[in-house]
Amino acid sequence: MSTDTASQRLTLVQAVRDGLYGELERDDDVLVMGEDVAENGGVFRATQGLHEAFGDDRVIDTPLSESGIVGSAIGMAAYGLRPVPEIQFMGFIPPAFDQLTSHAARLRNRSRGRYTCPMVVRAPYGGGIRAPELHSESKEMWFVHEPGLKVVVPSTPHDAKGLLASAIRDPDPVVFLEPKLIYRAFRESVPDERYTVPLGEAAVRREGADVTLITWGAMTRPAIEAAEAVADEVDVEVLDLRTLSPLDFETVRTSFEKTGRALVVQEAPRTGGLGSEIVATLQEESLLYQEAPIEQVAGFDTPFPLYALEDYYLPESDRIEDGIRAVATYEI
Amino acid sequence: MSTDTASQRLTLVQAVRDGLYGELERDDDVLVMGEDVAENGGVFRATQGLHEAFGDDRVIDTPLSESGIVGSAIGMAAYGLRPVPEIQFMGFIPPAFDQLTSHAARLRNRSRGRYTCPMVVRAPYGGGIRAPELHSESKEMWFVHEPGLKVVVPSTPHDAKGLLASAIRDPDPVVFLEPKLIYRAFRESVPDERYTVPLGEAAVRREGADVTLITWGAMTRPAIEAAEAVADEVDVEVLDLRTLSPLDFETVRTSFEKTGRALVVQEAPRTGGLGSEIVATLQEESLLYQEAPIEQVAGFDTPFPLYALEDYYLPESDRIEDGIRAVATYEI
Amino acid sequence: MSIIQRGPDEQVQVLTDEGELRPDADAPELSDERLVEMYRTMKLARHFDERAVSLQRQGRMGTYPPMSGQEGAQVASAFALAEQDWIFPSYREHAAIYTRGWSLDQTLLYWMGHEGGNSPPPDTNVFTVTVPIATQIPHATGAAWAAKLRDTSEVMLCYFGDGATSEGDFHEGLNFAGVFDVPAVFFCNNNQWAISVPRERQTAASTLAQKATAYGFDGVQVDGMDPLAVYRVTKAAIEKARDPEEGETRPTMIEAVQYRFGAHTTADDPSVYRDEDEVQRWKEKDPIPRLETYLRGEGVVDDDAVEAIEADVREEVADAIETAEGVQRPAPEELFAHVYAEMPQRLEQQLAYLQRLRDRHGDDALLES
Amino acid sequence: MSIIQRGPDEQVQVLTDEGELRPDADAPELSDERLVEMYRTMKLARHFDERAVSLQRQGRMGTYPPMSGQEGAQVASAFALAEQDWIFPSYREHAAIYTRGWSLDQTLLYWMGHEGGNSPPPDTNVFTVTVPIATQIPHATGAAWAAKLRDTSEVMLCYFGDGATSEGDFHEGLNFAGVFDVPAVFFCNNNQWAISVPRERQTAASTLAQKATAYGFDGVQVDGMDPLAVYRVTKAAIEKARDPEEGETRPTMIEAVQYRFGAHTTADDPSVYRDEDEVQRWKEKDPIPRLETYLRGEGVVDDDAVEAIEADVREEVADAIETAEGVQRPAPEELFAHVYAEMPQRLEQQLAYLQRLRDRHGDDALLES
Ligand SMILES: Cc1ncc(C[n+]2csc(CCOP(=O)(O)OP(=O)(O)O)c2C)c(N)n1
Ligand SMILES: Cc1ncc(C[n+]2csc(CCOP(=O)(O)OP(=O)(O)O)c2C)c(N)n1
Ligand SMILES: [Mg+2]
Ligand SMILES: [Mg+2]
Repeated sequence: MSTDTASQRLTLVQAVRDGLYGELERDDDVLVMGEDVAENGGVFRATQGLHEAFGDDRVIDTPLSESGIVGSAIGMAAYGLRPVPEIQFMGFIPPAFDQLTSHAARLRNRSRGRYTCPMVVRAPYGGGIRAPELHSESKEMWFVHEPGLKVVVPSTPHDAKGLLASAIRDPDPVVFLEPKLIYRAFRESVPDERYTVPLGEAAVRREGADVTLITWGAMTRPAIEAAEAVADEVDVEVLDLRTLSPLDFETVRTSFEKTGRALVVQEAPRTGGLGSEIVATLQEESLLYQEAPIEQVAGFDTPFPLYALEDYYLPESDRIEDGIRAVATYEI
Repeated sequence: MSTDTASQRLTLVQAVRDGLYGELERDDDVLVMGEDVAENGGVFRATQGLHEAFGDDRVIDTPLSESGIVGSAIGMAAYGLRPVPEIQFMGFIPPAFDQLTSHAARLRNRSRGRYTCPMVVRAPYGGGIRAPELHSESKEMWFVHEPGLKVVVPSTPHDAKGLLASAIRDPDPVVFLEPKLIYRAFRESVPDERYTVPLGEAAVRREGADVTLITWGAMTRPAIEAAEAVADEVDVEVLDLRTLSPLDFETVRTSFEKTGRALVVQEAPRTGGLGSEIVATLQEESLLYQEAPIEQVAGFDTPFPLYALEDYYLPESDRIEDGIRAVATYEI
Repeated sequence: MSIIQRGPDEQVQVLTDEGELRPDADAPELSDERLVEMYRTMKLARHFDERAVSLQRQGRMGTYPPMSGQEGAQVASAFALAEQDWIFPSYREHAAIYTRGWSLDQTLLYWMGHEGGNSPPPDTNVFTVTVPIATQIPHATGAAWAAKLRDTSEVMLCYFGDGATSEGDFHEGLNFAGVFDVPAVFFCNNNQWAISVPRERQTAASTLAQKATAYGFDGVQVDGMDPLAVYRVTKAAIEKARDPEEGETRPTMIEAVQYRFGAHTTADDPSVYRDEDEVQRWKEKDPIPRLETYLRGEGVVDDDAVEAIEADVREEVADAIETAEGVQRPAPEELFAHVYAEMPQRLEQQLAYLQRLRDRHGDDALLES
Repeated sequence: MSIIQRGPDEQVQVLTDEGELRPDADAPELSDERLVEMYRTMKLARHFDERAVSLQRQGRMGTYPPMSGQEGAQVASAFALAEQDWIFPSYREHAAIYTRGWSLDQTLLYWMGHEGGNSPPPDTNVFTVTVPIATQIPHATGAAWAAKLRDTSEVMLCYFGDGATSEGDFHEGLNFAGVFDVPAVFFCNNNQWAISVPRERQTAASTLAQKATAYGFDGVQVDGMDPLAVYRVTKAAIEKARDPEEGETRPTMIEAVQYRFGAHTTADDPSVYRDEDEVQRWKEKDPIPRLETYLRGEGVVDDDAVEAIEADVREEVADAIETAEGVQRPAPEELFAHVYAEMPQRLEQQLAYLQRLRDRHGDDALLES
């Protein structure tokens, strides 16, 4: 983070807004569309003030129609614009699932590069905010499993702005998932000026020698907390993936080959989650370095519960600490 | 397979039809619905003759409307019927994705058991039949990752009939994926009478001591072929999962703990596929038995191509043999 | 001609905005007792709504979607059903589901984050509360279709908002209803807003009722803040669905034109997107004083009766709150219950893991995150 | 009143079934040259179709969806476009995309399983062929919306079938078009069947054109086997989209009533679900002899001209087949090309793995499975 340019201490959701503002300003082809994004500024205020600043043609309230939103955004993107549709919650992406997987993901491939789909579908994602049903889902795997899509999840305000800018400038469709649990959880210094954080590069959030902890999004904070809490016993390296697809296996492997032990922490249901892909790849490519089973602290294979039980569902630092210890103390 | 009852040599698609016939006959609440399932008997003839036998109220042509089909089937199932909707190809399930994941999967949970969704969504699946775009997908992970759904893939005519009967009698929603590459590839003796093959139990298709090969659906045949081809060098145990969710980890683990080496063969794209879940689980639970990296022979992380290149996409026996040898000969 | 078969842009009214019987309208077919019950239920709903909003403000409940302004449409439509009929609610139909037997404390429990709140009590013919917009519409169609196949006399009434008419599931659900001529009534609570998006932004159609044309059945617009008009139109639609005359189609779409007085949910601030004048204009059509004026005019209620009802309603709501707040947080095992009829092994393992965590750390630690 | 604003259940016709100019119709606004071109294109389409079906039968091509009976609707609608306009085809619009500059050999290549066949040639304003039903409709709306935002004069014409009108994407795409008043024309090739499902089973609406009511814009039904009527209606719709009069809405839905003479695809056997009589009845409206009769009557073509066209068309199709069959199987690397603008590392690894496999086993072994 630069210190000699002007900056502000922003929350993650403010940084998203700032990123959108910057890209709308930079490129006339960029436009924001979705339910309640204009006058209302988005149900989480992620688009606040954008309608006022950029007007009806750039910041557009649409009908309540996710397939219509993503489908027409695909038409716009193919035409040459750079739409940034918002889906109000990840749990409401399914009506647009067909347009995302059958079209956005395939347009470049299908037309052998003649048509492309430079579009960013933004959606708040994850649990922990006492929300109603289907407002807490973490289903990044719907899109990680889909060739042709990129999937990005920021975990800090600074990254949120920079990754969003990269996503908007990317020539391919990006699903940009915003962990709403940390929309307002903390502030960070975010430069006023535009900048990008590259897609496809994981960040090492904490260096360590004993165990590699791999996570992303809202789980990054409790993961770092847990790493600090056990620091006396175990020296944990914490990786924040940031881009889930295409994934930076290089950084993950390098860390694992150093520590020989790894733990994945994710909010999504365990079975078929990204954690399992990472584990499968690590043991395949780096078995000789492996000193313990690679464990996962993950969501349960149940629907995300209503809020009375959500704290039992979500991995938190006790659970993560237990996981770290299990991995660190394992002896063959 | 029983030999003392009457039986016929049927193809897999005939066995599906036979299974549907039996369940329609057994239980008045069962009904078949979908695009072209009635007079036309289904585009693959999986419902041939059913309309004639059971009439307009039991075998129903619907409008071209996948969300309407699955959504109204959910209403029927909650009411107390047992609908068996067909989606014409797996690639056309996405329009019904929301109804499947937000509703079918959750109705029991949401209502604390007051409403249930005993429904079987059938769809032909997988590649290899020179079909147009989106007619060759293997996206079982959409549903394996979804708590509340069951996922079944038969690989033989006998199983197809018996698993389908179990799925229809199951109190929960089942996605029943039929590998169309082997719809007519071979015949097998199938009893005329009704029978069930239980959900949730993998089959050992070939016993072996050296390597565990885990597969399902259309890949089972080339996997067995490959196992036979290398039989002089390596003794391969071939497991056919049959039910992908909930998965029979018990059988997989038992075999792996015997052989210490494993290979997963799947048609779906590698990243985020079921193979990775199996590998992650095996190394987590049975690392001490592991003698080599667990490899995967999988589809590429690309859209399934049009047919001129599909044979390069699909795992076939050479590729599987290579995989077996790599796993078998690995030395730590 | 039936009340339903008028032009889809003529709005049915029985009461004037002031609550007089319109000169061109017949008196309602309801007994005085039922009219009072209807009135009482609407009063109850209004009071419940106020209390629920304040519970949320006090942190005693999660996000809540208020219904004030919409009680007339909800209650009167539910009153038009026969015993055996079913309703398919969205998330705002607290008064409709109450009318059909769902207790207030269960509704509170639901918004307090308990799954149990969405388990319709056994004797109520109410489907679960549906959160994803419009997705309950095909369910209602399917259930109605099943009832037809089983040759029962049940009719399914499905509620949804103006915003819902833009979703594909609205289209597919109504289209199936038309094709299979199922006994369903599609009741659109057009409250003018889908969160911040006005009705005009949802569709270029001049009425929502005219959308029924696309499905080959009747669409009718009714003053949704006139409970007697809503009752009459819904009743006619239900009867047609149950027992159509020669040449009639069973399904009907009703557009009940009304207004949401409050916020979309307690997380919403409507002052950002609409002005108070508009709200005030619609408040003049408030269904509660309107019905009260009518009932007073007919001598069915007087000051005493109204006061008694108010007291009674307060007590009922207070009791419900007490009951709901007395319910313990569900046991963590409930997370794993009802995912499948039979718990798969992997879930058993995960449940055991959670138990170990609880034993090791205690619930307080796990919950504080 | 514009030709479009008639009642949605009146069908526009210019030619009688026999190919005479209807007494109430004006002569077409097309030059003789263009009329002959239109006729030639329709003949070409018919011949192409026959050859394509036979290629499939001979195992020289994969599944193919024939269009015979529908050439008039396809060609005449595409003829009504201006240079800058775009079309959004489904999988059956071989003649429409040809009219807009897509070569026949590319179409063949596509059905021979080559991705390259779906890469619209640079100067054609044609979107990719879309397989999942109705999903191209929101794309057309979005592109039209983009054109409007960019203030160009482009109009987007979107094709789809009768079956497509039952999908949610039809609804959402048309609804957006109405709300944002975009320059799009929605052209429904109602060929009476969606594979084996008849038009009456798709919807209880008496016409498909009336579905436009739900979106607040015009719907019009045209005889889709009357190329001159199709031309006129499409032209009017395109012009309205480009340059609406005061009070007019830009979008239009056109229902072109027609018939598919052949099978749904080469994998389909229509005798299972429809009888030959029906086919014969519709063949009396065959657009090709109908236009030919008109052109002969007007003295625009004679036996010699028709023969010359037939010979010419045969040659063009034969050349296209030769060209397509001369194209080599794409290199296996093509699997990995164009998944992303830049190939991710994991794909590079998978490509390298495939290369190793090929080196080790040879292509023949890998392909024989
Ligand atoms: C599929 C889906 N998309 C978005 C949402 C978020 N959302 C909740 S309520 C609402 C507005 C609904 O408007 P309307 O249908 O008019 O019903 P009302 O809330 O006015 O009763 C939206 C967009 C949702 N619940 N489901
Ligand atoms: C979403 C989807 N569902 C099902 C199919 C399978 N399918 C291909 S063509 C077809 C019928 C289409 O009918 P219609 O829209 O009338 O067009 P037509 O084929 O008659 O031109 C069906 C069901 C598909 N391609 N896409
Ligand atoms: Mg509303
Ligand atoms: Mg058709």
